[in-house]
Amino acid sequence: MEITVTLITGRTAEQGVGKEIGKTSERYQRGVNYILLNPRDAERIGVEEGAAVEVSTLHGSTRVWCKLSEDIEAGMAFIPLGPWANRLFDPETHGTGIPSVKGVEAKIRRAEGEPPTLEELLKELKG
Amino acid sequence: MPVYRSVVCPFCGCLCDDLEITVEDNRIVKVRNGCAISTSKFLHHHENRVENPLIDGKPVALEEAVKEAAEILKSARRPLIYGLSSTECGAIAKAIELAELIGGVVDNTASVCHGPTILALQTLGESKCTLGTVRNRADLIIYWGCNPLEAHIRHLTRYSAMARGLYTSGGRKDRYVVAVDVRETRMKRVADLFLKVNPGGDYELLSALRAVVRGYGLDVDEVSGVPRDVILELAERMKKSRFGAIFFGLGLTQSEGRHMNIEAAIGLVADLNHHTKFVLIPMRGHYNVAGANTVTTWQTGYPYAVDFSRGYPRYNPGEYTAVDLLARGEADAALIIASDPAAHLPYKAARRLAEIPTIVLDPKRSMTSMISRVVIPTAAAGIEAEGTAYRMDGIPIRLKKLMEPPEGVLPDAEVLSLIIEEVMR
Amino acid sequence: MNLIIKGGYVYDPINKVNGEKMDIYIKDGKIVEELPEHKAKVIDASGMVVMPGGVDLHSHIAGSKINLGRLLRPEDHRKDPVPRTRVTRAGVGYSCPSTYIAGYRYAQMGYTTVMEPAMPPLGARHVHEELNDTPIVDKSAYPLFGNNYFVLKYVREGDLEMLKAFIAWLMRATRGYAIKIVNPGGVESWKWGKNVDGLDDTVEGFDVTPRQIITSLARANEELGLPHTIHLHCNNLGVPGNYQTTLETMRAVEDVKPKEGRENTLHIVHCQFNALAGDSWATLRSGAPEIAKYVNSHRHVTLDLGQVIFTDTTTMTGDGPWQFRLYNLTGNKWVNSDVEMEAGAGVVPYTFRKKNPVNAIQWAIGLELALLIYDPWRVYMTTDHPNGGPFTFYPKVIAWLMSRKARTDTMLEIHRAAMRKTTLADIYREYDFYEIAITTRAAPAKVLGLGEKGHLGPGADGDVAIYDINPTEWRPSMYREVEKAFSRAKYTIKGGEIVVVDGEVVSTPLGKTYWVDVEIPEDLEGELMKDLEEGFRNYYTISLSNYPVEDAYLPVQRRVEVVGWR
Amino acid sequence: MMELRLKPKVSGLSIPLEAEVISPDVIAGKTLREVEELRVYHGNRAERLGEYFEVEGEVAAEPGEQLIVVEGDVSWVKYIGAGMTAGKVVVKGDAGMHLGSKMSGGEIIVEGSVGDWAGAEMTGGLIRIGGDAGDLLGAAYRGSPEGMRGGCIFVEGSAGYETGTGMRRGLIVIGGDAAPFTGAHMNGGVIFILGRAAKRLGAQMKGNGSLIICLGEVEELLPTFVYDTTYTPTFMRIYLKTLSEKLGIKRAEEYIGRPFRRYRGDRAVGGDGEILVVERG
Amino acid sequence: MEMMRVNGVEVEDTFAEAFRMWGCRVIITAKNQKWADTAAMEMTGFATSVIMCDCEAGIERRLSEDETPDGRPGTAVIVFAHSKKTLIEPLVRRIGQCVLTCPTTAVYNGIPEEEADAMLDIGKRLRFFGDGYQVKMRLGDGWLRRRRFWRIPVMEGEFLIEEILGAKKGVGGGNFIIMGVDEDSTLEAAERAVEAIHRVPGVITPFPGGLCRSGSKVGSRYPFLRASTNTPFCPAIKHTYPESQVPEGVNSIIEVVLNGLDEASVRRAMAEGIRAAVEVEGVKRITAVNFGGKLGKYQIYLRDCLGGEVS
Repeated sequence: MEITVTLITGRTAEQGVGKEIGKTSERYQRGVNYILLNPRDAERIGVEEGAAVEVSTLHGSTRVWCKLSEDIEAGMAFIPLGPWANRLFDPETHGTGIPSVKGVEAKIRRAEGEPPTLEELLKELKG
Repeated sequence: MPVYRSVVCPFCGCLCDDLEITVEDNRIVKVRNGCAISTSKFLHHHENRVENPLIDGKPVALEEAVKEAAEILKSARRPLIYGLSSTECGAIAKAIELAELIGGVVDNTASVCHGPTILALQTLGESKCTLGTVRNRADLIIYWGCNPLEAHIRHLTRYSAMARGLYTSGGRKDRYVVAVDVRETRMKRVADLFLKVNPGGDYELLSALRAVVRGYGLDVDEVSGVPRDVILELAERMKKSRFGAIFFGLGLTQSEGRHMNIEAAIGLVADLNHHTKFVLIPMRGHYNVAGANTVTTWQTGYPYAVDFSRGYPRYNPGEYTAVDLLARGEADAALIIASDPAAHLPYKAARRLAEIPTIVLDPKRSMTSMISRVVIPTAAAGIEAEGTAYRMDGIPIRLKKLMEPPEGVLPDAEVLSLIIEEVMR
Repeated sequence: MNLIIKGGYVYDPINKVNGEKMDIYIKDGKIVEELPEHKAKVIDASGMVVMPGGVDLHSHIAGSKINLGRLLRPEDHRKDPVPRTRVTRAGVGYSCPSTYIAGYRYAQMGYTTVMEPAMPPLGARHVHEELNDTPIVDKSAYPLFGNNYFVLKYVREGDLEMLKAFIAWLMRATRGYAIKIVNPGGVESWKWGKNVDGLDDTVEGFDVTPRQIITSLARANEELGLPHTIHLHCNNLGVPGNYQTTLETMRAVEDVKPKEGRENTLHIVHCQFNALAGDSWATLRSGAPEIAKYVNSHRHVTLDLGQVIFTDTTTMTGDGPWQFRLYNLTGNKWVNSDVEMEAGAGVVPYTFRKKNPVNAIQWAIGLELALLIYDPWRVYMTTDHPNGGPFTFYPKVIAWLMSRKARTDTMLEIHRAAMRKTTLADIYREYDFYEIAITTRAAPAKVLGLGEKGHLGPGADGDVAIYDINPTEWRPSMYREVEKAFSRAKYTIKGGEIVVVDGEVVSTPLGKTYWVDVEIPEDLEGELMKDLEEGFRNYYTISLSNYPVEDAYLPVQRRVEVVGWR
Repeated sequence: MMELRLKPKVSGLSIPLEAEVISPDVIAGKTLREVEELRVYHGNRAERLGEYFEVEGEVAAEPGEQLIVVEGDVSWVKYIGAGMTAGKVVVKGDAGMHLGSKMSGGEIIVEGSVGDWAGAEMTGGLIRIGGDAGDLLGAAYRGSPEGMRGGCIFVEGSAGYETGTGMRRGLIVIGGDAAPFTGAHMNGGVIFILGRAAKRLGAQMKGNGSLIICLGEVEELLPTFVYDTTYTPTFMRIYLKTLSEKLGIKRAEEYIGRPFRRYRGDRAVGGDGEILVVERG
Repeated sequence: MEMMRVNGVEVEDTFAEAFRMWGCRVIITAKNQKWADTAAMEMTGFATSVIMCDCEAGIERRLSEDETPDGRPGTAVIVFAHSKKTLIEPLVRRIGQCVLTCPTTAVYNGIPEEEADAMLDIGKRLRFFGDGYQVKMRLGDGWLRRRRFWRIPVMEGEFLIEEILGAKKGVGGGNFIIMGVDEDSTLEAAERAVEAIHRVPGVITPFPGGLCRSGSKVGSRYPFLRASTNTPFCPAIKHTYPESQVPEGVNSIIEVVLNGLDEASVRRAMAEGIRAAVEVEGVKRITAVNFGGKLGKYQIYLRDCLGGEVS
């Protein structure tokens, strides 16, 4: 089962706190490697709080942990800015220098494995 | 045990300057008045540090790292210097000088946050004020596409919704507060009116408000999910306020429409000035991203995305901006200062940083430092080094030096000076 | 390095030298009586004009306002890119030049001292940072007082002593040089979207009038004995009929007693914008003759021109309500920026067009002021850069002042309103080199109280401009030659160092920043600090202790000590 | 016309070449040797045109007589024909950014697609693009209130964001689809869209005869555009005939006599520009 | 008076005295020919002679769909007046009242800029009928020949008019006189002449059906009348009028008057007209009106028109 949502990114205070401890800190990683879903959406794809989900857009995909909250309405999802989220976005800036990172259409489903660790992301980035 | 008062917080664009920091044995042990992020920044500033200059991950002497960096930059045809929003102005000035010297491109992180704000300003201008003017006068405050509770934590109490001032001695109760966002954030609890706008629908909503403020009717039932009556009422409230302020954030700049969203907001505010006093203030993220734009502007005429390849400054976001240069595979070397693009830029751009020789100046380890050819640790500005930073509203404030940096670690500006010397040699 | 400038025609009005052929000696950066030739580099200036380095007392070159102008106008920069050279930095020019380019271009015209005339105190660091990136020239900045909360408070309370103390404190806190007043009361009212319409209107939220603000500040200024008078941008700028406000303003300070040793108590800035007669844009005419008549018979007023140049430029002033008006008149882009408790600013791009009757009249008014006021010691050439036009057009203004033919030739190209609604066509006066030296260096230096500037007598700073034009052969019909010569100095010498040769910058020393330091009596200071602490805590957004500008921002400074209380 | 041929020696440079010298104004009157020596910029290095192109053919005395044929894909070359006043440039492939920017006369034909800012701030002349155009086609450079002030751009394919931003005069014809914000800030000038028009069409357009004509589908109009009527304006016949006869867009004639829905706006700026949308079915 | 003979008809060797006039060609198109003609006829009504009209106007010819700018049927009208200045007002009034008001019409310039001696701001003045809602339409700025139009909202739809219309220094008052034995033959000859004249581009015949039966002469015995019928040519008084010029055997005379955008067209049109007229049985003589060369700038000799051809 797969759902399509509108994906929003942004900063959170927790991400800020973690970032200031350090990018390699666990608190930072925990602060950015999740997606916020409405419980009803989670139900539709059969995932619970803490499950791993696969998020994909036209431009790429990533795996993150799932967090549930009524703060986010069904049909939308929030993912904090960071190295997990950045794989989802189109680098095309349309003459502005800024890629579109808010309001992107994304598909979400239960993931096979766990989300990658920061080390794994790094390894992949280095190629 | 030295206690520093009126310390400036080098985290976000608020640049709160009332912190009290206690330093013991060259270690910060106590932070008063800081928000959660600020406290984390001060208390953990010594963690996850880059301990040594590195080349390909191996520790080297500073001179060697500087030499390697200069060599990389000198031989590059399209070097990119990027970051600069979390360091002090002296470093920014040096980065520009270096870019000019090597015929490179200098860009700062504004290009992926409030770059659109600047593009819009360059088309229409802006009506703004310093935060104190909002504190003292605003009886209507609108937060649009921004969430100070997460990103500018003390903004509400120090400068805006809750702050008491000259004509607002009642603080929060003297004001009407509106929040506009695509999802119900915690700001809903702060605001008198919360408008949920459809994602990507801000431009339409702002345009509609603008038309209504101009006295036109609205012949649709709703705009971007907001009912017509609500729009008419908000427009009326804006016109009737004595001093109105709109704060906006990345919810406008990074979503569909980008700079055009900001143009719509600027236009709305300009029109409102025919009825009352109204201002618009961007919520700048990094503590000195405003400084990066300010310094770059006075030195080159342009705020970001400045290309020196022809010997004189040229400006064109979308062409000389970091994301574009990297994603198109143009940049053939990069110098990243106080920023972590590998973690935040779209993957394709981040990937390019790993492919080319990249140099990083940062106090702390980051995704970028871990994929870079050369890493040079620097002193943390505002903690281990002083300098100027510009608040989100353009007010310059002096960052304090509270303690010595680790042995042999220099401030960004000094490392850049060394690289400049080496390049000129 | 020691220098001897040999054989030039020297114009040094302060020392009453009028075109005499003589040698100038510079040792360790200062002018000296004489020097042995073998110990100095000799510059052959024969057949050329030698003057003290130019002094501009009003040019927006640094700080948040001009930087907003720069930020606003990439299209302006694209017209004038400036590449890097071996000794100079790259940048952009035209109406909002980048800091480095501003410094170079002033030096290229033989100017060595430039004053930034509008510093919002809260943005003082910004001004100084930019001034530090403005090479070659010496400089200073005037903090804005006319709409400052504390000023309004003390004026309302009639407490001149506290006002003086506050002035002294703010000068030191901002490292400022003179009291700048912009649309007194109007900018404060603009924070509610309003303005004041004259000297006796009440300032919104304060029970004071512009008249009270101006006279109190003038009185305080003279009692403190600051080197410059108050530097006033009058109310009603840009409003047809405003010459009456200007005259009233001049009259308002008639009975202010000047500081010992000078006669003047008021400097009116860019007077052209405040010398409009008529009651609408349609009936606009020049009010310059009335203003000149008054100035000619009253010693207490000085003014500068704010000469209009026909070009695309960027207007910027601390006068927010005026800029809003201009925005509505033009439909061009508009920046407004209010500074809490203190000031405000606005920026609007503007093109002065030859065929626009209003612009043509404005152009003529500036020149009328310069030509109808007999005493060149009291009227100074400026364009209010970049408001009337970029400072790089100064040589053009010099040509207009020196040549009636230059004026007539321009008048024939522009809207005939310049001839019909002003007296310019009837004016035959032409400045000579001596008068040019007065209006562009000697007089501004004098009114600023800069004893070491504007002349070539022993003890003066070694700031010299040498222009390749022979004054004995020059005739007013050759105005293009004079324009050319003043555009690119043959040599500019700054503090004894050759910085420009043949119009090209060869060296870029960092000039010094002047600021005024007045010691405040202890008890008064204590009382003031109490007030300030309360005001800052309740109304400002930065701590009082983080407010004063640190020494780090003045790498080369010149403190001008003033004894304010005897 | 005298034909000068430029054959690319390299392909797909990652760092683009800046070659505003590929213009009849620069090339006319020079010898082949001198043409080879013309300065181009590769990153921060100034180099010879001859290093990147084989130069052959004939050089004309006057720009108006000069034809330059670029034989191959040069999507890595910026500023081709920028500022040209006369003559003709043909690119037999793709071209890079700023093609024909600020040109005032002559003709550029690109058989392939072009990068961003093609025809930016042009004042005259004709640009034909066989493929797609990037963003900001015929637009104003940042900060400038004036985009295209004359001339004609015809893109057979689609055009990107902010096409015709700040347009004052001239004609842009998009054979394919138009991206969002096409015709933003228009204050004069005409844009034809034959394919699908994305949203935010004509955002903040003022009056002065600004006109956007949609012959294809329209995604969504801004709420600040007001529908007036559906009618068959006579003037449309003239435009459609012009498209057919002068630009060879024969299918334009199919729309002669068809009714159009007329919208005026953008009310957000008090504008009275027009969007005319062909009535479907 | 010398005589020539054309097709056996006497042609006096005299000249038509014509004047410098400014002419402006207006192309009116409409949904169909009917409405183009209707507008054209309205517009050219009461425009026979500047003696008492504000201009002289006539329909030049019909235009087919492929001849008009908008591909609709059209009618070309030419309006003449004494000067550039006096031409503007009649054009504005007539287009404003007769074309703008007429359903489906549009107005285009009929004399391209390079052929015109002046361009008149007609559309530019008529645009005010749009009361601020008129729209400027620019075509071809910077790449084709620049043309500008105004689109004026009207109740029926939209009126389109070109901003400027070309005017030329033309010739007014070209004429010839047909003298026949009776009314029938004279009228028929005149009709045929007019038909022939209309085959020549750039020429109109401003009088009813192209014909002026009254003729005219300068002045009259009444001080309030500037002109009167051409009494010397009135057969009804041929023996009682002292200086009658009506030849024997002639009982009906009609003058054909034509204006043209240039002298050559007038000349050619006169020749075509005369040739057509002399084909008709009963035509006795052809002559032309002149004032001894005192009034007009142009003296168009019939001999020259006919190429000196005498048979």
